[in-house]
Amino acid sequence: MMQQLLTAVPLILIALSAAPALIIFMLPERANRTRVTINVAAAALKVGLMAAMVPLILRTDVAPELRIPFLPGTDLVLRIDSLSLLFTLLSALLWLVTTVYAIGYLAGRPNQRRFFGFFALCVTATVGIAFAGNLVTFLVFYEMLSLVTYPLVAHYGTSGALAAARVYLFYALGGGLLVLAATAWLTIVAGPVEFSPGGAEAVAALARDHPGVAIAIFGLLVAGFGVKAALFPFHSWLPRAMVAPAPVSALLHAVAVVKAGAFGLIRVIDDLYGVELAAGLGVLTPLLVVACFTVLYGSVRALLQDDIKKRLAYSTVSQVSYIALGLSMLSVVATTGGVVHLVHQGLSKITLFFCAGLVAEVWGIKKISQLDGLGRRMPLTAAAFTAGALSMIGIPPMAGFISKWQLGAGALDAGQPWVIGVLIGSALLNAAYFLPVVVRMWFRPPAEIREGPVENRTRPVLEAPATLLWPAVATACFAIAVGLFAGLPFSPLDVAGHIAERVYR
Amino acid sequence: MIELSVASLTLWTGALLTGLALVRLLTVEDLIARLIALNLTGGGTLLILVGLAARTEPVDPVPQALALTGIVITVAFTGVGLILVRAVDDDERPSRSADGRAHGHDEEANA
Amino acid sequence: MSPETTVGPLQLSLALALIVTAAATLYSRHRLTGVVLFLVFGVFLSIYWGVIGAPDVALAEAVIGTGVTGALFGYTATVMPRPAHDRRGSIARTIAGLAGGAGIGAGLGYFLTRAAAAPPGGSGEPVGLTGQATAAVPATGVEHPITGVLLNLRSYDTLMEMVVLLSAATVAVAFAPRSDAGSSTRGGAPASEQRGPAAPPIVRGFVSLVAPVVLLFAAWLLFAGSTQPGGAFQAGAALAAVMILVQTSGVGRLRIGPAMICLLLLGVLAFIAVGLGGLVLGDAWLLLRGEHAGTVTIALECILAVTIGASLAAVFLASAGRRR
Amino acid sequence: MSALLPAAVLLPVITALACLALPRRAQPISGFLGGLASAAVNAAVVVAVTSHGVLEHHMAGWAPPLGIALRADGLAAAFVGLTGAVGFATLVFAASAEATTGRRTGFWPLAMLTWSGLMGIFLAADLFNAYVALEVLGLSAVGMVALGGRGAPRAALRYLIVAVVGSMLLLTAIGLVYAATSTLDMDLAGQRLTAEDGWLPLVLAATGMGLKTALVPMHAWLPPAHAGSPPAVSPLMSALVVKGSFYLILRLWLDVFPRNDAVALVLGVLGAVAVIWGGVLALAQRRLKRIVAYSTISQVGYLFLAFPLLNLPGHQPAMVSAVVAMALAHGLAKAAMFTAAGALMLGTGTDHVDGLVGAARSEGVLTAGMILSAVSLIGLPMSLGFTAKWQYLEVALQTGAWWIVLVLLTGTLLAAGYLLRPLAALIRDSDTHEEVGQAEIGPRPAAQRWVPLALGAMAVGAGLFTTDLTALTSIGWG
Amino acid sequence: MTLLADIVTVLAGLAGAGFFTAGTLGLLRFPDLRSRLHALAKADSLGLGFVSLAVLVQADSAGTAAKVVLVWLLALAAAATSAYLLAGEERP
Repeated sequence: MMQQLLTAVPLILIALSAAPALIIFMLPERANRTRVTINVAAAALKVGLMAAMVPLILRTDVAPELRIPFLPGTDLVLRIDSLSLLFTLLSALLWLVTTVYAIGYLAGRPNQRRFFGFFALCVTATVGIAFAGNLVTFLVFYEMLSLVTYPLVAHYGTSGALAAARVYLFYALGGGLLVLAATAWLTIVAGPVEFSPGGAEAVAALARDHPGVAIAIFGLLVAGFGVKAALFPFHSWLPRAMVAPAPVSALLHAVAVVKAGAFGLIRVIDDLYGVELAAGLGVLTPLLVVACFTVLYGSVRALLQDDIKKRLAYSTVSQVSYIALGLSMLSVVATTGGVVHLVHQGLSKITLFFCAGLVAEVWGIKKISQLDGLGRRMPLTAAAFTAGALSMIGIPPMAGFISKWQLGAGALDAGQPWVIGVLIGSALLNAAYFLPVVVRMWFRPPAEIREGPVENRTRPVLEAPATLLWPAVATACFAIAVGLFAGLPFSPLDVAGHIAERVYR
Repeated sequence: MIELSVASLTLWTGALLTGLALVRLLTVEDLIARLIALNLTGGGTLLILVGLAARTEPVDPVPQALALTGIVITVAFTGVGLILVRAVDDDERPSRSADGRAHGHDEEANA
Repeated sequence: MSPETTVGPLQLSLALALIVTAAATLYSRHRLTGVVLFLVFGVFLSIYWGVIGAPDVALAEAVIGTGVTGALFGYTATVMPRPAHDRRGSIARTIAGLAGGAGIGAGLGYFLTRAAAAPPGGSGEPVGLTGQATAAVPATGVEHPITGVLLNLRSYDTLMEMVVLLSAATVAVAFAPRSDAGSSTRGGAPASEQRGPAAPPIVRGFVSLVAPVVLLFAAWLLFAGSTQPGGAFQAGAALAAVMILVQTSGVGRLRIGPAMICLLLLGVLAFIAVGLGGLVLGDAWLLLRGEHAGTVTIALECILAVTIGASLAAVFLASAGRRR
Repeated sequence: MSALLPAAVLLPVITALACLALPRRAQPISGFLGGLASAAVNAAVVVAVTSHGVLEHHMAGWAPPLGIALRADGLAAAFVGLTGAVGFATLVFAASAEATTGRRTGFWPLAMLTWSGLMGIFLAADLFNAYVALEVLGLSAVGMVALGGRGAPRAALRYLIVAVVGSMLLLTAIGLVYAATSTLDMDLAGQRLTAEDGWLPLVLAATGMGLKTALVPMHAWLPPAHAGSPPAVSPLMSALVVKGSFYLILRLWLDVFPRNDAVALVLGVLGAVAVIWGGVLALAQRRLKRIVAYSTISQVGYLFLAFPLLNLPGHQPAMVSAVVAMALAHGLAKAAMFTAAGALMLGTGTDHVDGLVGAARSEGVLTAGMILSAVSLIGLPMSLGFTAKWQYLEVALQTGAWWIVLVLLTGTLLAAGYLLRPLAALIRDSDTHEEVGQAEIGPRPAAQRWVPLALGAMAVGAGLFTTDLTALTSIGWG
Repeated sequence: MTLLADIVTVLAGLAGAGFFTAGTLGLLRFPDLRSRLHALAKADSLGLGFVSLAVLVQADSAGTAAKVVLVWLLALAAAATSAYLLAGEERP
């Protein structure tokens, strides 16, 4: 009975996020109240269920699995292992928070049914990606994610939004095609391959027999996932997609879409090839170089942006490459750093996007130059923004510091000291584009505001409505807590360590 | 006369007929002439069909039955073709024609 | 007319005549000359079929391929106003067309004769199904092999062929001139189609003389079909000829009304009923053996003839009926 | 059990007779009931084939080579199933409103005759009988196309001429095969036909069927015919009628003609050109129905792309199941797309893309149907289109046919291009009023909303049943 | 008996051919429609009469003979009616 229950768990979790989508699509546009309750209830239930699963998965090392016959020879496999658990927990938590934020943000706006419907579908895709047991299932949900996020990016329906959404879709579909080609090739050459910690032996056999093919497939896969992970040549869709509403930018471009690409890289490097094999093939160093370049390039471009959301977008481009950086170094500590940065960056970046949304919503401020004296006007928002910014820079005891510390230690352990230089350089650059904002907020006299709602301008202190403010503050607290209590069991760092060890066994 | 079996004569006539009619079919633009060319191609093809199989002493009944069916099918297609020619003629002639313009809205929608 | 194996002067001259009239029809200057030359071509083709020893096909070509098709073309060409510009193609284009056509025909002919000359597939049994077919015909209750093949050995082909005719008839019903749009009259049409000028007495006399004879001829064709060339299709076409004669001469006036539609349905319905009977009595669709097979076939042929006649007449009415 | 096969062909004919006899008001009811019965018989055939294997029925009790046999193996059963599903769905759509069936009577009997012609082809085991069934299909399809609006009779006439020329090429090929093998039964002819006799009939039959399936050089007749015909006819044309002639050349290729690599390569290359050229032309179109019509030309290219791979020893069963999956995926998705386009056209009075801006707001279900069908047409995961392309990729990669892999990928991107532009217009609702005016859609009857969604959902959902489809297709296979 | 029949057939055949050629010559040479109709209707019907006589003699059974005569009569009726109609068309 236990075993039967376990195989049903992945399906229940996916159904839990897909069901609200279907129900929401059925409900008429004006049924706001029911829509809100469904959303929040489903999200809360999911977080609860995931939290209950954590001890079970980590300690007893059982991996519930579900197989559905799909293609001749390869099945759809849904399996929960520690890595997918970490990613699903993160996305479930942030889905809850962002839903609350979106309800406040979109109150009174048209097309909410379509928004929340596709929003729930997008989370379903993310959960599907997390649970994918082999490349085919991963690809199915990866492409579904691209399709489902298109209407979200194009939500406002203006020609600008449509153009950005079209660019995003073609990048995503192009990436999907690369992954499709690689998966087909791999399936033919090495047979149906499943993810298993430390790399699949069929892939190892392939690498031994004809390394050229293995490298080519690795290149295709990394390129395919790199598109969504916004690695250097494929990153330009991310800043353009900032035209979407704030909750979309927050969840998607800080957590779901970008992290799907990063998660894909983790699966390929850790669970398909295995780090030692990839290092042996010599494919890790080029990835490392690209990652480092993206880190620096992203930070430099962020420095030049005056628009808040654009700056945050380029910061995401550089931060996600930290994960790629961590993965492509042959050391347990580096891999742990990479995996844990997935969570830390998610928490900090979503706080920043929330604050950007708040500021734009209440005061109509879109430019950094208009942020003078925000500390006085919106103390709590400013505080949350500051926490997020410090975490991004990597100031102790914030979450960012923990992962950067791990990456640094990993670089030493992996015998590539020059990576530390890159880390320090990027930390300085982060400081260069975040600290002036913080300083401007707290120590500058409030600038007078031209655009935005008239009646707000004169009010000295005006905080955002509760549904918008508290999610931002909550994620800020999570970022701090994760940093402070990193040493505890079941903290993201501990789980990441657990994952990394199994990869190197 | 030159020794040439009936079958190959039929074959050659059929082939030449089909060739001539097919080329003219593709070049002429008057609809009725096109349908005539279609009929000639049909006749040529049936000649080929029976010519190919007519080498037994009493001509093989099966290809004859096939040819008969072919003729009936050709007349069915020609009939429908002519009905369509009339319909095209009614559509494209600007002067009013007897059958009224029903479904105005459906009309220009399909233009 | 047992066919000589070698080509005599008659066959050769007929073949030549066929090619020449075909070229003339295709490249004729005016639409009506094209139709008339098409009729001439039909006559030559019918004679040619007869001469090479396929009497059934000759009869079918004469009655259907030339008779009914000729009538359809003739009336449609005359009723439709002449197009603004007639086909003034230049001589050079005609020559080029002819040369091109002859070239393609020669190529096709070369390959076909090469394929036909090759000995049939290694099985070495006599070419074609003549032997087996003639052996099986007695069991079909009909002596004439062609009718045996058409209505028993390959009766399913004939059934599908009737469905093709049914399809043509359905298009005819759909495009029938509004005034007699069969059962689905949608709102009164303007002045119902009058009969045109009253038929001159000589025409009425001619029709009243010829129509019964053709009807008799159709009946004879039908019953002769079981022993010698003839059969349902030729009889049906003769019936259609009578109907067309009556319609165009103005003696009577046919409408694609409920009566006509009922006739259209009858043939296919009867064929399917026979098929079902074959399944119920024997164990296969369209099974028709045993002593009364002949009578059932004849009965079926009668109904088929009526339906074929009605279908061809319906197509004629839809394409050649007066519009104004 | 095998008596089911002739019933599957003749039941639609009986329904057509009933519809012809009834006035136009009563035709939808009888047509719907007939369609239901025919779909049930189709389903019975598929079930019978899965449980009993190959079914064969000797008509009039005569065994081949003298008599005619009807045969249903796995390949035929797959297409029979497709006809049942798409045919019935389209009839439901047609029953929703009289405007969907064109301005003249005659849609219902002609639709049922088309259904019968299709079944005649799929179940034919005799060459000449397949030709006659092809004629039934051709003539009733021409009739249906002609029911459309102003330009329809001219497009129908052009289609008629194409259909007749194609059939005559096939008839000549049948004559040649009969001359060489003294039999008209497909299996017997296949056993006896030798390579040097077989190439000419193959070339003729391939040209004829290529013409009727609108393979690229001979595709000009398709868009006016499919786009100009009434809303209920276009799905039948693009989803089913085109498949009839393709199935015939596939059947002849597999059962009758000996292996011929040159012709296979030519068909493959033409298919590749069709995929690209069809896609490019579709990109240039402004009217929704024309985009979908050109998409048919591109998707037919995929079907012919399979021929070079069909020939390779050892890969035939896999490739056959790939082609069948692609044909079924295109059938379902294209029917969904055309019914949706038809419904939108009837609602807004025009099918120009700019006239449909923001239709998604009031017609959400319809748009969902179009999105699902677009997913399958582009070949995005989970859909049957994806699994079909996956099987193509697998065989192509195993045999090192790199150009086919390239064509498949570019085709996917092209399909994404020309399908997403109209969809974007639908989704885009310019609440900020800087855009083109909003499209007001007249209220659509329920059937016109739910049929496209059902078909689209089937096109995507069927992806999960690919292994069952492969099992079905391989019944009766070496 | 057959010798006599053969002679009759040859003679009647030649006569028929002669009349047909006369009719065709008339068609080519005569200036207007009516005179051409005149030539054609009369000469060809007579020619056909001779040809059917030639065939009649060879007929093996009464049935075939009756059919040949029937053919001739029908051809006559058709020629007369069509000539009348054509003439009628061109009223002066």
